[in-house]
Amino acid sequence: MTIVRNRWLEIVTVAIIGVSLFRSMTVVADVTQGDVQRIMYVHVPSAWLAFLAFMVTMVGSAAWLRTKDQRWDRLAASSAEIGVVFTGLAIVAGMIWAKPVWGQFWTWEPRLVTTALLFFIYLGYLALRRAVIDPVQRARRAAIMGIVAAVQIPIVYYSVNWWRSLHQPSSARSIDTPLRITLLLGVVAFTFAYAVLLRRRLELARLEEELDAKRFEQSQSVAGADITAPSLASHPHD
Amino acid sequence: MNGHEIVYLDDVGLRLGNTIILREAKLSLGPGEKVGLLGPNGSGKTTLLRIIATLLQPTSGSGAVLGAEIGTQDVYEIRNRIVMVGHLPGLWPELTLGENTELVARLSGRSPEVAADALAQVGLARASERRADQSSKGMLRRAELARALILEPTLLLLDEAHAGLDAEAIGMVDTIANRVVAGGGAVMLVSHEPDRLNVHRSVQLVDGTLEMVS
Amino acid sequence: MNGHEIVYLDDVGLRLGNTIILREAKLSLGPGEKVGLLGPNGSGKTTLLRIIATLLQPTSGSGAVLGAEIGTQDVYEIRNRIVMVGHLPGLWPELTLGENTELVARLSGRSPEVAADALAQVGLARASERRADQSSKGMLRRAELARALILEPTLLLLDEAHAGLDAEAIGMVDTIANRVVAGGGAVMLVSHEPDRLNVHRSVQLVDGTLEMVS
Amino acid sequence: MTFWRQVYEVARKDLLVESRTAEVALMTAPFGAAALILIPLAIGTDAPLLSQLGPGLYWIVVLLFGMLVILRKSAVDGQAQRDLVRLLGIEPAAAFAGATAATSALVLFFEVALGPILIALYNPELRGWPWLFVILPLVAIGMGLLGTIASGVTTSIGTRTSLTPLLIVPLSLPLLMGATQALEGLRLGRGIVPWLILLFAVDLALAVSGVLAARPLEEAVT
Amino acid sequence: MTFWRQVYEVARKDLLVESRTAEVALMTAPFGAAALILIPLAIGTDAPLLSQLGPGLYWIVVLLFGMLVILRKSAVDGQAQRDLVRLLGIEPAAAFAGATAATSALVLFFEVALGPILIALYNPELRGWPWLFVILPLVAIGMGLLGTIASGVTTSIGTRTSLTPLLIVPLSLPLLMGATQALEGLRLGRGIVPWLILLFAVDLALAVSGVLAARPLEEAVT
Ligand code: HEM
Ligand SMILES: Nc1ncnc2c1ncn2[C@@H]1O[C@H](COP(=O)(O)OP(=O)(O)OP(=O)(O)O)[C@@H](O)[C@H]1O
Ligand SMILES: Nc1ncnc2c1ncn2[C@@H]1O[C@H](COP(=O)(O)OP(=O)(O)OP(=O)(O)O)[C@@H](O)[C@H]1O
Ligand SMILES: [Mg+2]
Ligand SMILES: [Mg+2]
Repeated sequence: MTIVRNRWLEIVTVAIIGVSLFRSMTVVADVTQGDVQRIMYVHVPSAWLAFLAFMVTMVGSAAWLRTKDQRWDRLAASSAEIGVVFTGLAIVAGMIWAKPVWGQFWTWEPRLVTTALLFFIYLGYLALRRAVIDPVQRARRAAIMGIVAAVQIPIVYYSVNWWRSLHQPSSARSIDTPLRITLLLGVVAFTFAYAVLLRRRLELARLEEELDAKRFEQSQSVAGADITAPSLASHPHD
Repeated sequence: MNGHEIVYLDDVGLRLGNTIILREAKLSLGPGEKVGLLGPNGSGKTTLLRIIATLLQPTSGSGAVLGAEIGTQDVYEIRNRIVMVGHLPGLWPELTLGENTELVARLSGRSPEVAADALAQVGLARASERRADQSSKGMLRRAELARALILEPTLLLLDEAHAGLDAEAIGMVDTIANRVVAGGGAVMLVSHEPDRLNVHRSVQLVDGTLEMVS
Repeated sequence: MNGHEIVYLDDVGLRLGNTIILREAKLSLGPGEKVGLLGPNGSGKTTLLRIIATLLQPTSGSGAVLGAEIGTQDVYEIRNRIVMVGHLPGLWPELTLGENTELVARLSGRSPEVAADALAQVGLARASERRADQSSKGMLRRAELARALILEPTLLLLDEAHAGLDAEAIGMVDTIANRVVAGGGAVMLVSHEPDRLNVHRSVQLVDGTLEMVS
Repeated sequence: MTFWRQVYEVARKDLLVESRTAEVALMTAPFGAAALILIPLAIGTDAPLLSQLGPGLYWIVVLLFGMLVILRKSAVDGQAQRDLVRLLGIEPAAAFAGATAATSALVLFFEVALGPILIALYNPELRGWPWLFVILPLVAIGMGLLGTIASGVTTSIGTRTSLTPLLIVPLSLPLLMGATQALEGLRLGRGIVPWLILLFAVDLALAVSGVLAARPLEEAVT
Repeated sequence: MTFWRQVYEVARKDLLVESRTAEVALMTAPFGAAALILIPLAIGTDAPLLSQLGPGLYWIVVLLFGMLVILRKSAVDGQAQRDLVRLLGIEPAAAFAGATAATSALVLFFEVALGPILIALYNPELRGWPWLFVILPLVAIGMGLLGTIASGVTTSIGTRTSLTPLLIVPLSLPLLMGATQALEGLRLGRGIVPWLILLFAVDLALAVSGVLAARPLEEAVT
């Protein structure tokens, strides 16, 4: 049922991704870089998505602390997972792009450094989640970390920026209009993809919880009932 | 709830992960009451004690301890009127028994002399220079009881009240509990030996709910 | 020493740092014997048990356990015939109770089925998936007794033998001890409640020496 | 008992336990020193290069090995001790502030102890060194705050020894930037005020987060 | 039970506990990676310099943060667990070998996990890389041996988190020399056999000491 109701979003997403993909492949190649530049249509939207996802994580964290509603925790966690994946994708795409363009996989550009750290910050967030078993405790600790991390991100960002004030201006504004439209289309497509993924992930988390609840109802027993009388004591002098 | 109870739990439930530990536990503990908490292994006695001490929040139900609704910020105001002695010793292993009790006095804003006095009362005056990690189980247990003497709580919670105490020390449990009761407080004692509990009444944890014991 | 004793201590003394814990402790434990070890808090019962288990070397005196002179390399040969259950649980907190008992079986070269069987006998079959750090004190204690069932020791040492066990489980202590005794082994039980010990005789630690209890 | 009295007593307790083990003085500081000695062996012992890299390596060692100060035994209470402190009615914010004060003091000690070793081994330029009296405490406080928050979040997790560093290191970047760039600024005789502001801003943001998170956190850690 | 069966069961136990917490994979390895990212920020990001320093820094990170692998939770048994293992009749040398095997495997994992990050970030020369299949295990085994010995010495000491590193770091010097010089030799196309022999000799010496010290050590740790 839910799947049918959800389908419209997926159809739209697939369509937009298709169009975006087609445009990315067919739009005129960049004058200076040639076809390599097409990586941008994956790279930039991924990076954008990562930020979006982590923002949602922060919102979810704050909302959980206010309401203590586990749904917010699921939102924060799911979004962080997607965010980490897309941060990784942005980094990998960026690195593949960097090799031909800059001659090496990595430079110490502020944006790159921030992205890499972002990756680890949220990897830590997910590791923390995994380390706590009780869902409420997990939600609470993760929420605090989700907020502290988000508050720190601007500081991390600016500190790196100041450090290398020679950063190149983003050329996004100076690129040709057709390319820019394609890029915009990519961003829209990825945002839709995010929505779909998030929805799926949330659905999964909810189903997991439901399954848990069902399993829990079926085998519902109180902790103490699992401890039975020793079979040993019943016949003491065997 | 009539507003005078020291502990009042209404249908308190607790679920940790996938396990139900408590469900619909009801309890009411008035001033001057001394109650035993019984129940088989793993039935949730220790857990219930921590809920009553406001250290663990139940997942369902409501209740109040010393007038503060559990799960609210009010509990911060009344915590210093509760003493709980649990399974594991609440002492810093690197510090001596004397320093440990002094710490309790200091952190609660009392003078260090009170601590030395309490240590003497539990029979550890001459062992006060001994580090906690070089003390025996029973010595640690005694040092913990000293905490109750220093803090003079309104609510005293003792898990496995007599555990590890020798014949001489075991009388202290009653003495300390009676003091609290005499001062209008309440005491809850967990034990596996109901005969050794000198209590007014006992409740028993069965299947996550509390039952009266006749 | 007549060569048949399971435990034999002659004037054993122990000094840790500046403290004398034991001095001239004499003990002899023969096959089929079940002996209680009494003594006030801090008298050295736990320490003596670890010496008997060959885990701690005395600073003076001599003795033998299961034929191996203490302080020599011979003890490595007989250690696997000793089971000791101490104050703290010998379990890995991250592993389940089932995995913990299985580990005991594996590390001692026995088959894992023995472990499952032993766990069932102590009443933990249905809790075998529970992690040790999510188990109650009594559950841990039961899981430790399962060790004695798996290993079938010749020398069984139980510190605070009845601690934390509920009314149902407490009978196990006697059953297990009797099994060891019936197999020609020896058992030593520490307790603060002599009445609950079903032993042939008891010794008491007083001022670092062992005295008979009438 | 007043809030500040509670802060004082908590810090005093932490430092008392620490004084008993002397972990930072006897072990962590020598370990940091050993690291400073080992690094030249791994990356080559070219004198001008070392003099150039010195301050940077110093801060790396302070930050990464300062982790051991945060993870030190005396900062870790078991559940029984935590229950005790909570039932003594210590306000969580006071407990946070007290723990931060103790950790910061120890990190500062660590920084100061490593200083002479850096100077002896790497021979860095020391222009504008009086500024260190501002920079070192700012970094120490930042580490103390970050460490106490991260320790709080990982309390009672078995793997906290590994998890805490992972949480702290990426977030400690502004501290690293502020510290290294301030020293670099001093060396080149440039202004360092923006970097001091950065350090101060980090400390402030962390202090506010920590105090606000104190109650929810103490409820999370059962 | 045979000696090797004991070794296997002890190693299996260590890795089982580790798998439950996944400490090395989820925490220590990311921490090491984060450190590799931070270091250039402190010491400067000059690409040729980094490419030159890269291998040295890699070994420093492996050695110093490999410490966290050694200090990991799953390697630390309390007194009750130690008593249990001793009374199961596990030969101390077998316990030593098992613990070493588990730790070495995890250090190797750590080395391998950090490799790609080093290559990506520092762009080092990779001449003669197949030799890494020899060098990495030799270093991992050395670390495992050293760590298990040092852990043994510091067992049941409250401050082992700080003490163990202090003991290990100076002793790991030959490993560091062997590893960095072997890589340097590869880079310059020179012979690396002497360095491999060094690594092997260190491992052998540590293994022999460890096995010989196993019984006295276990008696010392009460
Ligand atoms: C939050 C993270 C990031 C964002 C928002 C971002 C954004 C962008 C944008 C908008 C462009 C295209 C504009 C331009 O040509 O300058 C770009 C280009 C590029 N990015 Fe990123 N990026 C991020 C992270 C990374 C990372 C981690 C790498 C890894 C190496 C990377 C490598 C590249 C490369 C190689 C280019 C092409 C530069 C050129 O044309 O010279 N980026 N990035
Ligand atoms: N974190 C947890 N997650 C799931 N279950 C838990 C957790 N902690 C404890 N339990 C379970 O809660 C139950 C109650 O434990 P508790 O320690 O309160 O029992 P108890 O009545 O004090 O038992 P004992 O007499 O053995 O001390 C046990 O069955 C235990 O397995
Ligand atoms: N490492 C140590 N250094 C010095 N003294 C120690 C050390 N460990 C224990 N002690 C002392 O040894 C004495 C005996 O301790 P032990 O734990 O054996 O007593 P016990 O008889 O088991 O007491 P309880 O009944 O309280 O369990 C105690 O007084 C204790 O303080
Ligand atoms: Mg209990
Ligand atoms: Mg004892």
